[in-house]
Amino acid sequence: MLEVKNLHKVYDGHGRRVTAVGDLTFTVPEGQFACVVGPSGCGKTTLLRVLAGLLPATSGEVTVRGTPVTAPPPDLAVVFQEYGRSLFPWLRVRANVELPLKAQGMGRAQRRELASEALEAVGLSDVDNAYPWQLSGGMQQRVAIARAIAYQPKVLLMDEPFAAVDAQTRADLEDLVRSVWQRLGVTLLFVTHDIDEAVYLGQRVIVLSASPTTVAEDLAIDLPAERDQLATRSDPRFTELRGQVYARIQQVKRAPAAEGASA
Amino acid sequence: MLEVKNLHKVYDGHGRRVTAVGDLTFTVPEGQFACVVGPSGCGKTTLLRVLAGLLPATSGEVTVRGTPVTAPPPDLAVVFQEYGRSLFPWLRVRANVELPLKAQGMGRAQRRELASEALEAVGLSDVDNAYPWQLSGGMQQRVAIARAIAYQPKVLLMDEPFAAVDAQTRADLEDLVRSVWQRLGVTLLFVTHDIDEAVYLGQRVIVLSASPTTVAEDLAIDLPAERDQLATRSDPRFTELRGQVYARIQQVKRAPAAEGASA
Amino acid sequence: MRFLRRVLLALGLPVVLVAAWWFGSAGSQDFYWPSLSTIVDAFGRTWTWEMFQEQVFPSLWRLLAGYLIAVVVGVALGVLIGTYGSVRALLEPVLEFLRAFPPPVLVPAAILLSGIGDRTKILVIVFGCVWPVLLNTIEGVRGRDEVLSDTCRTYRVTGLLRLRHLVLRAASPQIVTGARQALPLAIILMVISEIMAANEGLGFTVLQFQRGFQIPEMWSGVLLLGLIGIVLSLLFRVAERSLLGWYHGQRAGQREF
Amino acid sequence: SEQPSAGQSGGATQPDKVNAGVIAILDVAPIYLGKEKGFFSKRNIDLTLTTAQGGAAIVPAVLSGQYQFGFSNAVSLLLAKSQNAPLKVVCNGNNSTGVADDFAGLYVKPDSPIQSPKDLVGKTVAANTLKNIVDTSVRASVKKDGGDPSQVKFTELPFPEQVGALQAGRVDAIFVVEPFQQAAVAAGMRKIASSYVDAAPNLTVAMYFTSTKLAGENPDLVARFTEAMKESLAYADANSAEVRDIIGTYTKIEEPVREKMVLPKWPTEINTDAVNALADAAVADGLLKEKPDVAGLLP
Amino acid sequence: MVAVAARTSRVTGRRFRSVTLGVLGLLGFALVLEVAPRVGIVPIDFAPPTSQILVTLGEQLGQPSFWTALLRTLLTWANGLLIAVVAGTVVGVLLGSLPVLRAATATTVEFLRPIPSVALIPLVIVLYGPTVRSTLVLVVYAAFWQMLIQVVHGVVDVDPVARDTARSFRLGPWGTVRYVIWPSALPYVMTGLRLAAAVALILTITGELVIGSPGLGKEIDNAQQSNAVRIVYALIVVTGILGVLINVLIRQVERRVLAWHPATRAETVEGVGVR
Ligand SMILES: Nc1ncnc2c1ncn2[C@@H]1O[C@H](COP(=O)(O)OP(=O)(O)OP(=O)(O)O)[C@@H](O)[C@H]1O
Ligand SMILES: Nc1ncnc2c1ncn2[C@@H]1O[C@H](COP(=O)(O)OP(=O)(O)OP(=O)(O)O)[C@@H](O)[C@H]1O
Ligand SMILES: [Mg+2]
Ligand SMILES: [Mg+2]
Repeated sequence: MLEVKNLHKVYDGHGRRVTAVGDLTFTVPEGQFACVVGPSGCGKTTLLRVLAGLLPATSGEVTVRGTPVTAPPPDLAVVFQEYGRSLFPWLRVRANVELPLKAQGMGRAQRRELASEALEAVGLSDVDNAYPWQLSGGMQQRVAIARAIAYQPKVLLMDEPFAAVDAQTRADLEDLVRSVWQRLGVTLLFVTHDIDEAVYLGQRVIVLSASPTTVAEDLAIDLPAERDQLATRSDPRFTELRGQVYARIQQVKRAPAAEGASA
Repeated sequence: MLEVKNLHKVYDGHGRRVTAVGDLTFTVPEGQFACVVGPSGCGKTTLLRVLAGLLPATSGEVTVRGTPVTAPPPDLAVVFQEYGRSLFPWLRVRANVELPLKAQGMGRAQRRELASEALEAVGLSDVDNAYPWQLSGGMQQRVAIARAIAYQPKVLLMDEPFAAVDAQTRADLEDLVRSVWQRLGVTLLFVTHDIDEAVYLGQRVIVLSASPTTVAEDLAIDLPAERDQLATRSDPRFTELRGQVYARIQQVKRAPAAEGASA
Repeated sequence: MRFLRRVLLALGLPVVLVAAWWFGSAGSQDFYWPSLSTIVDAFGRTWTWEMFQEQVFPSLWRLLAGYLIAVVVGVALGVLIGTYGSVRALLEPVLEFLRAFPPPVLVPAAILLSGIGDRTKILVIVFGCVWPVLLNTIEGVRGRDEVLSDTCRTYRVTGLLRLRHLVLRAASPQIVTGARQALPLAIILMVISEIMAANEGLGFTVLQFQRGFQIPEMWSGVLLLGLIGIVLSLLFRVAERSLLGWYHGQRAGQREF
Repeated sequence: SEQPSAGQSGGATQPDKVNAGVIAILDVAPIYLGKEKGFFSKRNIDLTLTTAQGGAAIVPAVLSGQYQFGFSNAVSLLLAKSQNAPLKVVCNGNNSTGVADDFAGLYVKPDSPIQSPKDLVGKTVAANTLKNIVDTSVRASVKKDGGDPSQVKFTELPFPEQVGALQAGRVDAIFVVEPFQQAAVAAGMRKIASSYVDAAPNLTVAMYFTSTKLAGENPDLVARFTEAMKESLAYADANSAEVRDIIGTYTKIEEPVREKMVLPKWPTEINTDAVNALADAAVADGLLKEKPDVAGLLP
Repeated sequence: MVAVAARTSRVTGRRFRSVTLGVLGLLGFALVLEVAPRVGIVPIDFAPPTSQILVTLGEQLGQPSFWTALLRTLLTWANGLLIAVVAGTVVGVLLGSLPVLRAATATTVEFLRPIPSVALIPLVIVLYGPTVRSTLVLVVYAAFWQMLIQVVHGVVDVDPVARDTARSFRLGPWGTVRYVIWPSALPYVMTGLRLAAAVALILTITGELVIGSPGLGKEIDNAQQSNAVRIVYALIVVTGILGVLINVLIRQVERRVLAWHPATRAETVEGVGVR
């Protein structure tokens, strides 16, 4: 379970003071798949970093599975927006995926199996021996996803994880993430810019306002649990929900809150 | 004008040999807006880097505006897929945008004006004094776009330039790029993963096959020159073209050419 | 072809310089600047196999021991200092204080502490060439990519695994720079460690030549030191290639013309 | 060449600028004293004294003409001569006192089993520089005492470290000169020989030299310098109180030590026999392959 | 306003803490050196305790000759360092950017680097006499290599994407060096500067000591020859203090020019958090 209560975050330094997150409160129950959308620079990444225990909140409370976050909580995985920089350039693809498992003390054979499975799932089983910088952007991003999946986390935070892959691969990965979520029962917070994707994937879409960020809309997605790229997307309810989210975002965009940046 | 003739590119090293581009031939006439789509890892970035004179082709010929490419051609700008790493962390946003202009020997006042305009256009006029690493992913990407626009190139190569921005911003940027293209008459090669975007933006969509890459489809987009996010996207012809591209991609994906990677 | 090119590149300038020296110094009557042919002559006479066994090898042994210890100590201390800001604040002034000590006063101090055996000489070498490794390691550790650190933290890659796969690897380009700086320093300090409290060794021999006004012999010793420098740097490069393969691949690879 | 030849006509013109390289030890007190007393200026020499750590700096400076004169110990000069370095001695430097109470000595720990120099066989002696006047002299002591000088081991240790090393048992004996001799005495070390005295009677320890080039080109200047030097030496030998004072001006030796120090002798003439004896000893000890041309070196 | 004040106080607070720690470190070190001779770990006659050294140092500070010596040493040091840093940087950037040049000079560089200055002393004296010039040559020779290697490695370290960006926007050789290569090599350069500064100081002292050119080194030599142990140590302490001060200075510069670098910004930006 993720609980965010009155989260407030200010960045301050180098002649710049930005209120990245104004006042954010929401709860993601255990095992829920929640999608977060919001304008560029509204504080989604900041939120994820606070949840992951990588960044202290300026004020407010953040709880992951019952414990207040002061350091990265156990069984939590993050797919970073900066996928390229989050891969270890000195480790080959397979070693990158296996490293967190190794840190858990998992045996060699099991590690190999999990890593192979995950790489297979993202369609990269043939590049396990390459270095990350020998891969295309989309491939790097998929390695980062494979690493998170192989880790089998209880909480998974994904920051625009499909931004660099083509439409077809994206669809495949969407289904992959949903199946992983269903299989492992992870609590999933998924940041995306693609409204269709948010509606297609999640049980719930949280729309954030522009900075100083608050929750502009919190929409339950009442589509059936079994989803299909063709069927679900042509479901009238899908179109309706999508329209709702879109309209809300337009609204947020048109009337932006006072800008938080100042020199 | 961009001419690519029998381009072939093999990466070789560190125990890996990959045919990134198999045999690519196409021509983009002066002033055309061409979009390139293709599966992840098919060699789009590689193609752009060869065109930009940053990477030697293994074989084949690449010509930009009449001269064979051996070094970065003049009046050519690139928006890199790794937008984050292509911004100089030691320069503030404005200085990042102004740097190429400064290198051209442009006067201070004119530089300031062009940079301000470009930053305004991408919606970042209030962060010109921040360092790139103080910005969100989407903001960084927009800085990179602003830099390319301010440069007023004759040829513009963009590698998934909107991957990190939200839907609304994306739409705005799409219109921005089209207006810049129309205003300056640049030759534009635009790599994207969003098929709608490709059809909406371009005069032509080049669909690449999976590796070893060839041109799978070369489709003229005969939509009216004046485009509008709502009207154009609801145009039946748009839907039709989109369907064509989509089908072609599906086809390419279903029957992938022999895999070029080997250990 | 490429191999040939590399060999030509590696030897071209030295050949030119040696030729210039040879002809430029031919027939020199200057006491301190003998002709190269005299020096080469002296080299053959001086650096016999026995000489190597008696004087050069013991020195080289100390040199390698001192160098390796310096690298290990420098990296270990550097990781510690680079990781914890307060340790750095605490130790940096003391280290800077020590770092400014010139060898002519350092060697006596070392003698005072640990006598006049091999141990002292190795100590002097360690003390002299630990600094580039240390400083570079500190900066390398401090300057690593935050996203990688964050990745390790979220995936709970901690302890030794983190040290091995994040801290050391991320700092390795700078560590290697430091180690490369330290290598010729080790040779220099080997000589300096033999200025005092010594009665054998390569440095000692060279200095004896100097004091005994055997100038061609002294020059031949300098020549030998330079050659040792070349050999060691070649060995170093082999080690670097395997250690930093990823780095050079990432930096250059096939990205450039 | 056209060196200013002022000296001959009695000093009406510009004095000759002369640089001399010396070591900041008590041995060179006469030249400082002579400069102060005006022995040089009255011979139309404008003397500048510069100290350096040792021969490594002074000899090349003299050979290249940066210094006109230098100060060096006798064995170093013999070594240089044997390598055909173009040097020429111009004047005596300093000598041992010739009696047991010399300005240098061989010391052991008070409780050391070593009673006399011959007990040093198989032992280690610290010398400030190896293969030089110290080991030659110490070997002379051992030989004189009936031991085998080739069985004595030497290790190089700067003077300041020697007493400490001896106390810590890192060496078996040390050979120190003043003022370190006073430190050894103060630390209770036991003197077992005065090796300079053992090497040769009234051993010439060090001398002043110039380059053969200058000696050939400007014999007049050399002659005037030598004269002034001789006057200085004689004066110093006769006025030890003034010597102790002048030492305080160019060294940092503390007053009480300065008062207690044993001073060397400063005869005006070089003890040629002693230099020859040193040369023979150096050959015998293997420092030199063959005896250098001593006569060619000395004036 | 309040926020700015709070930030300033936070920054000064952190600065204050690190200065306090640094002083504590030095005091601890001084304490060890005070106690060690007193309890007999090292012989007190040859390693005087800190208090005695400081007393002697105080006496030295009262002497004008000390100050002239210090000034001369600093002058030689500054000149030598300046030459070495400029030369090392220029050559380093050249070698770093042109792999062919690097390959062609590698052997020569590796041959020259390990030649110790002690071996060079007579040769330098023959050329320049026992003067400050000779010392300067030694200083430059030693400090140059430190700078060179750091700069070369720093230039190689430039991010390939940044380099490509510079190339595609045709920043030109000068622009690339000025705006891309130089800033990204700066962390290496600053380390090089710190290394070179200390080496230059060491060689200045050594050169003065051995050659006899005026300065602190010569005073040390003189004190050594006179068995004035406390003066020797007092002067060494001065050397050490110079080292500390030089480093403080360079760190100050570094904080300014490397404000953007992860290593520096981590200390100043609250954002990076729980490090
Ligand atoms: N390290 C930092 N230092 C200072 N300001 C920062 C930092 N990181 C982010 N910010 C600022 O905080 C705000 C929110 O940034 P954040 O990265 O959370 O946005 P985001 O919602 O992830 O945007 P995007 O969709 O573009 O990635 C932005 O205004 C950004 O400039
Ligand atoms: N520096 C490199 N060294 C080795 N192989 C590389 C390198 N860069 C790319 N490749 C390989 O070349 C192929 C094409 O890569 P490229 O980056 O051009 O793909 P792309 O079409 O841009 O993909 P994406 O849409 O995922 O960015 C991939 O298989 C990749 O692994
Ligand atoms: Mg973000
Ligand atoms: Mg790409």
